[in-house]
Amino acid sequence: MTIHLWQAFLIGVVYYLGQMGTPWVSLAGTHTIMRPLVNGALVGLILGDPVKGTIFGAAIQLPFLAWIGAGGAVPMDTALAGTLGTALGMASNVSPSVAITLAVPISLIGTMIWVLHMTVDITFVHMADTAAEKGDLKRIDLLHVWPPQITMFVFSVVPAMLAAYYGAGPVKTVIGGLSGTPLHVLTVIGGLLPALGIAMNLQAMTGKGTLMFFLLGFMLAVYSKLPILAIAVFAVIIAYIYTTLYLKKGSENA
Amino acid sequence: MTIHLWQAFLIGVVYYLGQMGTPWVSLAGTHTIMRPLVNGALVGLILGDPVKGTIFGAAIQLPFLAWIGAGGAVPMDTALAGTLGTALGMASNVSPSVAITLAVPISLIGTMIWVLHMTVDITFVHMADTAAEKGDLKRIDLLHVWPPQITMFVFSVVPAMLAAYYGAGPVKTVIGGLSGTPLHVLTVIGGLLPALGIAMNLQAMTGKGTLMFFLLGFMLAVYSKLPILAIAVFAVIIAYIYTTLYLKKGSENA
Amino acid sequence: MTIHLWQAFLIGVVYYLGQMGTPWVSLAGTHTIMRPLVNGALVGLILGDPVKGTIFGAAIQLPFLAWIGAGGAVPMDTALAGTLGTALGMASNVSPSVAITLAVPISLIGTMIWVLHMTVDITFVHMADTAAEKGDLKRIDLLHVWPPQITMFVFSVVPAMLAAYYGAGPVKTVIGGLSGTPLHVLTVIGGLLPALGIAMNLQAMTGKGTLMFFLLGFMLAVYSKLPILAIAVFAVIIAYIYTTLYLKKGSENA
Amino acid sequence: MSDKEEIEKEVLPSENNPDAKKISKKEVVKAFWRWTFFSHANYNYERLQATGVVFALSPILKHLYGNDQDAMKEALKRHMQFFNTEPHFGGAILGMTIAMEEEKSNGAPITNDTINGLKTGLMGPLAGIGDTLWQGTLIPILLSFTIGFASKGNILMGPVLFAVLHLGIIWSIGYFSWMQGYSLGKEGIAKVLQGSLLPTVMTFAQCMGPIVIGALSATFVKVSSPLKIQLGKSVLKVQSGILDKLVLGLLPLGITLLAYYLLKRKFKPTTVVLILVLIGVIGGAFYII
Amino acid sequence: MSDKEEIEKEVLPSENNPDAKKISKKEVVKAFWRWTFFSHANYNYERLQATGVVFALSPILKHLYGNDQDAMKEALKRHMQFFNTEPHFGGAILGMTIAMEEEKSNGAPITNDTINGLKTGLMGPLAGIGDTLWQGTLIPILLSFTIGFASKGNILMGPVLFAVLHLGIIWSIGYFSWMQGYSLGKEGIAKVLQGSLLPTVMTFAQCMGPIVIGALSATFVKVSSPLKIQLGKSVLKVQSGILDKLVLGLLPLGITLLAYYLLKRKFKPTTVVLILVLIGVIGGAFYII
Amino acid sequence: MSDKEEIEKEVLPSENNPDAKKISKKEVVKAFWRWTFFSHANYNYERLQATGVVFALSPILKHLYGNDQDAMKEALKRHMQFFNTEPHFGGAILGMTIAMEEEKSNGAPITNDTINGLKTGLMGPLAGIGDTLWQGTLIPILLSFTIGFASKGNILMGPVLFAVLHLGIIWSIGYFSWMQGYSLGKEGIAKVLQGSLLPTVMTFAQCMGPIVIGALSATFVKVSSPLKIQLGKSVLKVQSGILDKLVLGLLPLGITLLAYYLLKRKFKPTTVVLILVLIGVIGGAFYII
Ligand SMILES: OC[C@H]1O[C@H](O)[C@@H](O)[C@@H](O)[C@@H]1O
Ligand SMILES: OC[C@H]1O[C@H](O)[C@@H](O)[C@@H](O)[C@@H]1O
Ligand SMILES: OC[C@H]1O[C@H](O)[C@@H](O)[C@@H](O)[C@@H]1O
Repeated sequence: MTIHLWQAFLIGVVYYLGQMGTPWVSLAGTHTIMRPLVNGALVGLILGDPVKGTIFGAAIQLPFLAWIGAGGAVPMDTALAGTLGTALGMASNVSPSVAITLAVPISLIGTMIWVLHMTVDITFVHMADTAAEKGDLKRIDLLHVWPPQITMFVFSVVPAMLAAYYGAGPVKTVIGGLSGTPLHVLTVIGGLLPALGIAMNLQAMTGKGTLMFFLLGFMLAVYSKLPILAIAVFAVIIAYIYTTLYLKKGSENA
Repeated sequence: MTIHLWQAFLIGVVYYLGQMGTPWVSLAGTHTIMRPLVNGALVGLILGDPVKGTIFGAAIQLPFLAWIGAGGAVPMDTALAGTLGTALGMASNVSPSVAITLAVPISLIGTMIWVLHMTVDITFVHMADTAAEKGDLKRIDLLHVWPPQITMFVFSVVPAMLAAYYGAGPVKTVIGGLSGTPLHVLTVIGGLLPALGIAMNLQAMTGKGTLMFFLLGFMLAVYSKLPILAIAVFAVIIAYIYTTLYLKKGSENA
Repeated sequence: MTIHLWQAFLIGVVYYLGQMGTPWVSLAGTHTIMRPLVNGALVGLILGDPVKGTIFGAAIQLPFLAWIGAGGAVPMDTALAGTLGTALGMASNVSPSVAITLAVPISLIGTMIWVLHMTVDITFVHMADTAAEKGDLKRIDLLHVWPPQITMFVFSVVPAMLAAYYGAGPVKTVIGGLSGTPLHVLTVIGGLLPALGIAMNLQAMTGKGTLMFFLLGFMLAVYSKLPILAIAVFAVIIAYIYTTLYLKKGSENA
Repeated sequence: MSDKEEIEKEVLPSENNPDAKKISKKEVVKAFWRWTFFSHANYNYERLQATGVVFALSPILKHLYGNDQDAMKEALKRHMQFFNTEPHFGGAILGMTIAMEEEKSNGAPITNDTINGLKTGLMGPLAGIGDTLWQGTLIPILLSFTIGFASKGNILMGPVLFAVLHLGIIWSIGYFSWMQGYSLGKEGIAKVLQGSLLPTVMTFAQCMGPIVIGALSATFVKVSSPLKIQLGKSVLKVQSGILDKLVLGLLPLGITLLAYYLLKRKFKPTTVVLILVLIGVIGGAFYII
Repeated sequence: MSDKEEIEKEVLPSENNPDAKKISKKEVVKAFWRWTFFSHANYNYERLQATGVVFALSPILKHLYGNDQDAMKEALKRHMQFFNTEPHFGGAILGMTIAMEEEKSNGAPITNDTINGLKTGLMGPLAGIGDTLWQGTLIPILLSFTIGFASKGNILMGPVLFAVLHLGIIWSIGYFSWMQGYSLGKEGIAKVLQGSLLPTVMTFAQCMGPIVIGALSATFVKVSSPLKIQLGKSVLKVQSGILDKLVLGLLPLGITLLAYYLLKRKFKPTTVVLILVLIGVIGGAFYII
Repeated sequence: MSDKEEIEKEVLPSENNPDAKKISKKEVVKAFWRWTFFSHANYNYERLQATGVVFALSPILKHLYGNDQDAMKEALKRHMQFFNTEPHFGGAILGMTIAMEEEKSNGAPITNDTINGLKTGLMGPLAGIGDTLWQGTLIPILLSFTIGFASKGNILMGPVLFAVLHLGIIWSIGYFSWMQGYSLGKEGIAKVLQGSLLPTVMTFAQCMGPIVIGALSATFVKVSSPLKIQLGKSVLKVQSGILDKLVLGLLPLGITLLAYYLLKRKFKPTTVVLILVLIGVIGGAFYII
């Protein structure tokens, strides 16, 4: 099966819509399309076999089940993994499990696109600052949407479209060249980047004892191996008791 | 072996004495006689073979080892299970393990007697209210003991005596009719009723944060799987620290 | 191989240097020499084969890996175990694992020397009290070092030297006489003595809630089975929260 | 008489006043046994142990208010309120109550509210603590210790030993707790009135009580779901595959909180029983739970 | 007019003042949807969702400060600050912000600092709590529920059901949170100004937030060491033999604290990315991590 | 001279007073080494490290009180009190003590009680913390790291490396702690006197100390019961079948609390040793423990 240019372009658009931040489908929407489970089906639709796409998507979703993007950190690019993984897998007619081996390295390479756009967007904030000085609300509204989205569109559609169009061959060559140490390094980086996301969120916490409470949550999770919801319940209890005691007026009777 | 009427009556009396609230043996006494381990032996004595009764009682005790009746909730009627289980088991000369299969459904049916008397007794409280209005202490003393105990005696002795006298046949018929979904429903109800007991006790706690501390105890028990005594020790520690901090006068130096 | 008198004397000196409190090598130094890993090598050196001594020392170290001497409590005398165990083992040419069976009972007997010197030293404190009354700093300096160290030297060198010189035979006789109940009793005592050390340290804690916090640490360790460093991290978190709340000024707004 | 003396006299009237009514130890013990045997004689869903309290305190109340009909009426109303606790550990509350009634009848400034506060503040926590230690711990240990003998037909080391140990231990605890409560009440009444002792005891109990009752309820309320969902060819068990992964014990917790919520919303306990039964019938019949 | 009345009027100007500017529910909802769709349109390493906030509040700000250029400039600067939260749960913050802006524009004594304090005090904790419940809990559950169908090629019960449930649930939460924030802000603004509500909410969130974020990071940051040390003939694995025995998760914890420390020391996030990449390249190439 | 100046001068006399006695860094270091080597030279059951403290501070005391015999006597009595801590981490206490003695000798309003409070308030907690980190963590790690080499006869990577690492690490910690204590004492003395620093440090240490010592004791005290009870044909093991089901570690905990209780009741440590030995002999001979 060959992928036509217009199909490749549409696959690129799906990838763009799965980029966290795309306004077209809302943040929750990008979090939907970003999942291989969903974008696999969409790619399948584009290639004329949505059922097959769904099956590929479900398979590629597996290694990313616990994926979290917090604090603007994207450990792996699941949208690229899902779209390209499905497209190339279906095109070269391999089994879904082979597609997974392709998708994981792709997801690691994809994080570069994210880092790039997060950096470029800084420019538009500075432009918005100037507008704010002048009280020009309308201009901020424009700056917030158009320049970053055009950038993002280009950053996303071009590489995804090219890869889908030229197909599994070149992609495999790239991935093959990476195998061994380079891939290990990429994996390591993918594991490290979320630290920035956590740190961004932590740093935004101005309360007393933030680090201690963070440490408490970390240690509880690591040693108790409880599901995260159970820890959240404990956190509610601890926070309740802490708040009661912290805001308690000194007792008259003690 | 046949059970004579006077024996059946005495078995009914044993059941009555194992009803939580019987004043003759004190609350702790009913909690003693209520256990199949004990009432099995008494029934054995009545039927002329206390050793055999003890063996039946010990067997029937097994599924009720962790039985707790808190806040006036009785998840299963262990007194009826023990007395009837032993009596019918011995009469029909089956093995103790067969008696268990009889005893468990009996215990579920028995809870109805408990719920009934807890409801009827409300009447006597209202009568006591009227006496209180008049400052008539003596009358309250009488009302507290005689009407509820006579009621209870009738509610307990009659069904237990009849079942013991007419024997395993009819009882089995009843239980047989229950097997399948009805028994499942009874089991489910037996598992739900204790929620009222807990809720009664909880609701009687007027302190701050009751629900949070309750949740803490529940979560600790459920996730740590510690023995309850260990959790009680942790509860002492937590309560100590909480009390210290809660009643602490504001420090001068902080 | 026979052990010469001068060798036996030197072995006694190594034992003396491994006594907690010897000033020659500092407290940390005695904690170094006290370990069979180290004193085994030194005894080997004295006997002309440091490599063999090291191997014996490493073997004898094994049962004492988790040895702790806190609050002046010495559960087992590892210095005597290591020096005599290595010396007798090398002299009678047995395998290191046989030496271990010798070393453990020796370590239990050795604790008596420790208890003895801790008791005798009390005399010198009382003498120092008299000097303090007179403001005689110099005399305290002298009393602090010479009398206790001479005592300790005698208490340590004499028995170790004799045992090393007369060799495995008599030592084995003594140990043989102890086997069975006496050895069990010695083991039990070795397990009990650390309670004094803990109690000494606990008793020196004057803060509020000492016992509760102690109990908390104990229960956490016993039930969570976490490594002690993890518990220390939790202790830091708890202490931080407790301190914050304890020293908090009553809130104005609560 | 100086101001200070007057205040002291007011605080503990029975100590300085030769005419004060004095409850003898014998009376306190008598009340204890009345409570031990009759606490649950008229147990009911509306006010639980209320008449049990009046019955137990009856000789005390007669002594103190026997010839003051108004005070008696007030006292009866005071103790006809909802009351429920674990009777052996919770006996301490009634011991303290006796001490407070004694002082009150001699004119100490103890209000209805103080006594009610004491009773309602401690009954719940002591129910939780008492049930945990007694029904949740002591009895299972005694049972598992004696049941081995009994299953071999040994009457003496089986049922008899169980009965003796159980009654011996729990009555001792009850007696100790009751008398301790009384003397704490007597000695501590000045402190109690000044407010330094009671808040400590209450805060402690009101923290510890709910925790242990939470732990108890984890084994006491039993609901789980046998539901299975067919997913293609594989099967998803609702209990182990969903509920347990969210929070363990979600169903028992939910049911307990529902019952609690209903009681708080002033539903009668009998209505709550009915609702629980209904849930059981419907949920059970459809094998949802 | 008495003093007291004056104070009350000052506290909640919009309620007693017929000339006050009133934000309609429609405007609040409009702002909600602008936020829901555009929060991340210009997401960046310097100020993250800052322009997203301005964009979302844009109709509100126009209404309130449209004809007061100075107030508008001030408001824009106020909201061009660093802001980052989980947008659905954290929407409550912006709901409250709208209420505060409304009162401020009508003359209530709400300073820049109060609004900033609210935003920076809650954004972190709600990011932690929101991410935990949404990305860490809801999505994995939905995925594992639908993926079974999808792997059998079932489009409807697979991707479609996932999308519908995900959007349905999370938009509902977002809407509820936003509106709740607004009405809390309106009703509670008197309390907020008197200071009794906000400290409670903040203290709670600032305790709970870091705890859940700590738990999240335990699975989110992934570093371990493949290093092995040859000891004579046996082999010591650095990760399982040393690091795990000290404290589990030492490396992820260390890396996270490093990133945190760098940000605190005013390193730019882009620099921190570079540093993390460098650590990854060096550590990875030598198989230290 | 204004009042305020006078107070300040009083608070930190050595800083503003050209005639003040100054302890040099060299003297502080000298005291450190005297402590490091001689802390336990006369270790005993009555006052443990008391004469060790005097011996270590000896040069300091001579400098400060050398020509004031009365002050010297007082200082000696002050430091002949019971003292026990983990010497390396606990060195911080003596570093602080030196700073306080220095200020006191120059007339600062530091009483005997302040210095004693500091010493007794911190010695226990730092013993617990220090022992945990040093004996409970550092040494076992170093041992398990080097013992592998040693068992192959490798002297250098075995005993030698252990000795070097152990002394290097622990002396460094000791030195750092001591000097840090001293400068904290110097810089913080004003704060200490005003009372804001010391309570924080003390409260923290007095909470953390007992926790870690509790954890330590769980592995440090070893008692269990080999008793077995014949139940019909089956056997009940007292340790695993009863004690462990009640509370894990009941016996070690009980023995430790017994020793603690005896010390609190002013029993001499030597008597406690005897009692423990007796318990061991009786319990061991009858195989109860
Ligand atoms: O962590 C809070 C928030 O940070 C960024 O805005 C994104 O990663 C969101 O997905 C996340 O919820
Ligand atoms: O829960 C407290 C108390 O409630 C009721 O009175 C009974 O169920 C008792 O057995 C129980 O101890
Ligand atoms: O426990 C504190 C301290 O007590 C004694 O001084 C010795 O046992 C030391 O090894 C220990 O560090």
